Amino acid sequence: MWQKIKTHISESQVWKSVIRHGYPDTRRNRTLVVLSNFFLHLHPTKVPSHSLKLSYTWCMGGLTFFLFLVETLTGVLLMFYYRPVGEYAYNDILALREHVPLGIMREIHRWGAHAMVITVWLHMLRVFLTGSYKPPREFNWGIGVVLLTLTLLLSFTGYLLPWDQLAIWAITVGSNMARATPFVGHEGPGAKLLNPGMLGLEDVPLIHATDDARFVLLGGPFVGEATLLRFYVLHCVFIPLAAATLMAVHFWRVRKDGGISTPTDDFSQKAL
Amino acid sequence: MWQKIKTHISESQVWKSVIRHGYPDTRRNRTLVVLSNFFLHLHPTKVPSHSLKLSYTWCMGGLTFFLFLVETLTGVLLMFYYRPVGEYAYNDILALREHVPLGIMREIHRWGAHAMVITVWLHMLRVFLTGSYKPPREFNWGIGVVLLTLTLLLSFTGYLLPWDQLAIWAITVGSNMARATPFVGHEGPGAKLLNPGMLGLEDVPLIHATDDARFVLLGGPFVGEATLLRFYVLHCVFIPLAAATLMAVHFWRVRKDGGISTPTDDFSQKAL
Amino acid sequence: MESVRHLIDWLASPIRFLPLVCVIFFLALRGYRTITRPRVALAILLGAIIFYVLSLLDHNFRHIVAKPDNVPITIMLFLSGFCTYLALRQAAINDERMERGLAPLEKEGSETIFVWPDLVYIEFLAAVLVGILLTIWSIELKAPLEQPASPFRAPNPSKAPWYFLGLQEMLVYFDPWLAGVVFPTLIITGLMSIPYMDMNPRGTGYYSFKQRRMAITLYLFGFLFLWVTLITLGTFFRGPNWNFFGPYEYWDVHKVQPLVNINLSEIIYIKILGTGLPSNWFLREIWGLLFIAFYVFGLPPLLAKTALKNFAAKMGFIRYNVFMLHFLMMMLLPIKMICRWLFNLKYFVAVTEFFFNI
Amino acid sequence: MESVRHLIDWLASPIRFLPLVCVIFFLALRGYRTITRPRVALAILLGAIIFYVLSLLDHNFRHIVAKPDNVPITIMLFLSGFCTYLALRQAAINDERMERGLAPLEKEGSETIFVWPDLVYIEFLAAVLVGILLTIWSIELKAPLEQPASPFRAPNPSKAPWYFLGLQEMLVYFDPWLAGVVFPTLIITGLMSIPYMDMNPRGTGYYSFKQRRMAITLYLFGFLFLWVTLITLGTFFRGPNWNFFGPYEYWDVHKVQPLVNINLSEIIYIKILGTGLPSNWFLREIWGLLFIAFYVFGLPPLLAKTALKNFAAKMGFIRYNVFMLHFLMMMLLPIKMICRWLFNLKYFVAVTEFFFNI
Repeated sequence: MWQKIKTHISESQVWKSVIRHGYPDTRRNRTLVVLSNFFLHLHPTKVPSHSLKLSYTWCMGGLTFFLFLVETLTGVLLMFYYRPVGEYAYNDILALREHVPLGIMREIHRWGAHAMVITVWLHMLRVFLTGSYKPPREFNWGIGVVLLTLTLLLSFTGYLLPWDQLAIWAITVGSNMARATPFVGHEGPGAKLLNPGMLGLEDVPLIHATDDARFVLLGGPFVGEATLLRFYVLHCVFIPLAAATLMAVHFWRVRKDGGISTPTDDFSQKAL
Repeated sequence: MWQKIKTHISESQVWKSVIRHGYPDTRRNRTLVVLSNFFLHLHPTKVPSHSLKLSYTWCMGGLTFFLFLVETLTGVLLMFYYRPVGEYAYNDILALREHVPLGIMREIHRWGAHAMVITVWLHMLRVFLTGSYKPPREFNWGIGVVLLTLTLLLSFTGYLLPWDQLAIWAITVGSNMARATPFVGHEGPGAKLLNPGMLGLEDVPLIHATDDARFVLLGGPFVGEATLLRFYVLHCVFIPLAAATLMAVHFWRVRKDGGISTPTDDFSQKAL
Repeated sequence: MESVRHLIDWLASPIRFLPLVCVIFFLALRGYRTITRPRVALAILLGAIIFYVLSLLDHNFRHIVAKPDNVPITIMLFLSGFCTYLALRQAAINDERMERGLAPLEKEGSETIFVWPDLVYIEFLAAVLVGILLTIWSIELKAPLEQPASPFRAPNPSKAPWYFLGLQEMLVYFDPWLAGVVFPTLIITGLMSIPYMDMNPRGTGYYSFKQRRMAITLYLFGFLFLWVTLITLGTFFRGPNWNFFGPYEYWDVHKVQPLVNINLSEIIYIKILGTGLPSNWFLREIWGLLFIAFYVFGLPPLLAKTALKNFAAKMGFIRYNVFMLHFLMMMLLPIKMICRWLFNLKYFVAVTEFFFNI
Repeated sequence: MESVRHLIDWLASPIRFLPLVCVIFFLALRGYRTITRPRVALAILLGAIIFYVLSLLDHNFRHIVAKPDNVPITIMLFLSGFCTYLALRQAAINDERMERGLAPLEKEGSETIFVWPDLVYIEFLAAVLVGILLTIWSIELKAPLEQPASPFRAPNPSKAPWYFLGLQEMLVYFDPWLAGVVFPTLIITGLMSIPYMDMNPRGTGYYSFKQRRMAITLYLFGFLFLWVTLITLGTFFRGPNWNFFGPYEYWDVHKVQPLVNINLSEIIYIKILGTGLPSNWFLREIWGLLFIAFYVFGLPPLLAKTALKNFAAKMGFIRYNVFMLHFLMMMLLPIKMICRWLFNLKYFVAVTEFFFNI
């Protein structure tokens, strides 16, 4: 009876139009399940067995991606309770902690972010130490470096959002350096050179505290309300979009380069 | 000389690690350019020639995707100038129009949204009229229907954000109907049945104006500030994320099902 | 001139406009080979443009049509018509070819070509073109921005966003739980079930009407008539208090339309039986409930045994009933419209106690 | 006990702590086969844990380490150490195997297996495990929330987010334009250029130290010493006014450290020549500018002709110079540190007029 219902369902047009292979207990179906599923096809259908060993991969790349998903999920939930405006931001975080049933989301989001920074460093360490950046994977390492930078920027922009003393001053310290950007920071070397006065024209500096690199970053001459909105959008949409696009390319290249790196035959001592 | 520099660059390790094929003027390189580029590989390497005819496809699917990208780009830019809070939302839109150099972004975003609704309808019409939903494409048609719904919801949630009379009352009219959802709307049929009084217990209705389907949608008993924030997050992050995921599956399935639909041989009059 | 306007205003009333569109729709499908001949199509297009341009001279017409958010609706009307024409034109050519034993046009050019550069080039061009059009549109037409939101001053009329005006128009005939919740859900599930209902194996990859007459007629009826036409009606012909206004009529807030609609129970108990309404709601609504129960649960098995015998057998039990559910629900709207126009019917079933009105 | 604490506090001062870590780092790499023997590694781990637990008894230590945002740093320290151990352990085994003519361990198990269910299962398990750990962590440790933001009351110390504390620590030795802008840029470009600089074809897909001694040493030096160690220093040992505090020391806001640093120009003109500073800035800074110019532009070609002749020839002109640029810039930090500790050097070049201090 149960078997009959099961067969009836798995033979129906609806089921077959969604899932196009049998139960994955044969070689053929195990291959098809990966090939015919959009999310699983990020993998090849078969991998070398040593790439399953925890001692080889440390799982760090996969965990970084998992944490990115966790951050996305908790982040979207948090957005529903947060307004990126000076008067409300801090109180919204307080309210989140005190009243909202899903208050723990903020903790998961923050510790997940810290964990992601760590896993991305260790993933990079693993890739370096197994020489997995060597040809043909050179460019994908570069994409990885950009992704690392984006991860740090994601964490940095998110740091401001609770709008407490810890947030505002960490960002102030972190962004003060942009003031000293060569040429385009008003306290940077060369900024005074960008002055028509140098060419014998009127002596008016082109770079001020109100139009230098730091001003563009913060949306104002110091960390204020404009910075909060700017960092909010960078944190919630702009950087995640860029990171997600690059991640897709990253995974695609890993796949195209034959999956995880495997030993070539050129490891003998004599070739040294 | 020029030729020499060109060769030197295109033979360098950096160039070769990024682009792995020659100039696409041969059969082999034209195939490789599509296969080795993450964004182009959404296409197969070759397509039937009739799928290029405007009279067959009307370009509507591609244009819908293009408009989605335009909406994403302009939407992110607009977010930098907009605060989803009652006191500021309307003034931010005004300021956007009057002061910000990229003021036209709002127009492109709004008309692009309307255009996307139209192109998605016409894409569906084309797919229907060419019978492109028939096996094995049944499930992908279903995904398309969900994408159509998400497009309408995207437009609907975005409609509220200018926070003017047009916005607030259109959403009020549009969401009033949720009040009448069967069982879970406080003016819906069956709502009164969800009452312990029906079982002889205390006569307390379970569904009120302050906890029914409409309340959940609006974040309050009427279209207010909570609705603004809720629709903002739905519009800017939640629905686009869902739509982008489904779009990826949609394109993937199109590709797996052999690209655009082509005539089978079974079209003779006699088979009628 | 004035009398023509009055005639059009008079024709545009839902009771005349909707049947008219419906008749034109079926005539057009019937004569799809004639009507899609380039000359005929061009004549229709020219007629539409002349009508539109002349109408723009009218102040009231211009006022409604030129509202920024209504501009896309005009564009959609033209594009929907144009795309339907394109499809039917090719269907007509293909049908004729296939009658002569030839393959459809799409089969002719079925050699494969490279995506790079051919397809990529076309995509790029289309994107640039639409990008430019969108930019011009955005420069020429400001996005609307009215007074700041005020929850205490409702504008009259209050309209939903334009793509939902079909649903809002349905509110004239049905209560919100049907028009706003049940019907939208059924539209979505109905659309999703199409591939599993349509068992006709022919017609993939080319335009044809003759081979898929029923499927295409049903779909176009749903899209062009029940969706696009109702949006048009809701946008251009519905003014303050959701009253009807002709395209050249002034939107007078004080226009009063008498409410003369009565329920089925009142028709039966008061008009026919002359006994007055029973106080028990179940007794009162028994006729309407019976009618609806028969319509939803009785009609499908009855038809499966009689008129649709072959169809039901071919479809199988589940397919047939899913199809009938969606089909009957879709037809409920025209049926209710006709009953409203003929008998001033308000509700078949009116159990206001439980918000259960149909 | 008190004297042990004082000893550790004394040792933790940058001038002793950093050279100590550096020496341990190089000794450990040299004896990587010994140090990664399970027993030795376990002993080190136990030692670290005992040190950590005993230190937690100290109030000041606990106060800093238990700050919510500092918890991840402790986790990172343990994880970095553990992962480095894992990698070097396998490198040691592989190196020994390869000396004996065997393939590395990774080659042994290089038959292929199915992604479904083997890999998917592991991924699922890892995700669930980390998900649970993260949830426990989140329940146990509240995310920090201090007083509302006030632009007028700066806390002391004001620290950047923890992962940027290495850069903030660099501010002790360099001006912000170098520590905050130029060096971060060079870190990114340097990392990106690694695959194009490392021409050693061996060592893909397995752990090995012997075959990639230079590459691994440089990378670990950058990551473990210049990045992780400086973050540790910045987090745990830097208190109010960015003064140094030992791990068991109370963070006294009033602690005063005398500023005795002087510029290179002052050393040369005042201490050595005894003539006083020239008023022209170019004349004043000529020695520093010459030194920096030599370091950046003179050293690479000089080395290419002498000590690194073979290396430069193998690398080719562009590769060699890109490598040297990043390498010399990386070494500028330890060089500046040593100069600071030995000569109290503040700046090599101090053209304060143009914010150009090195």
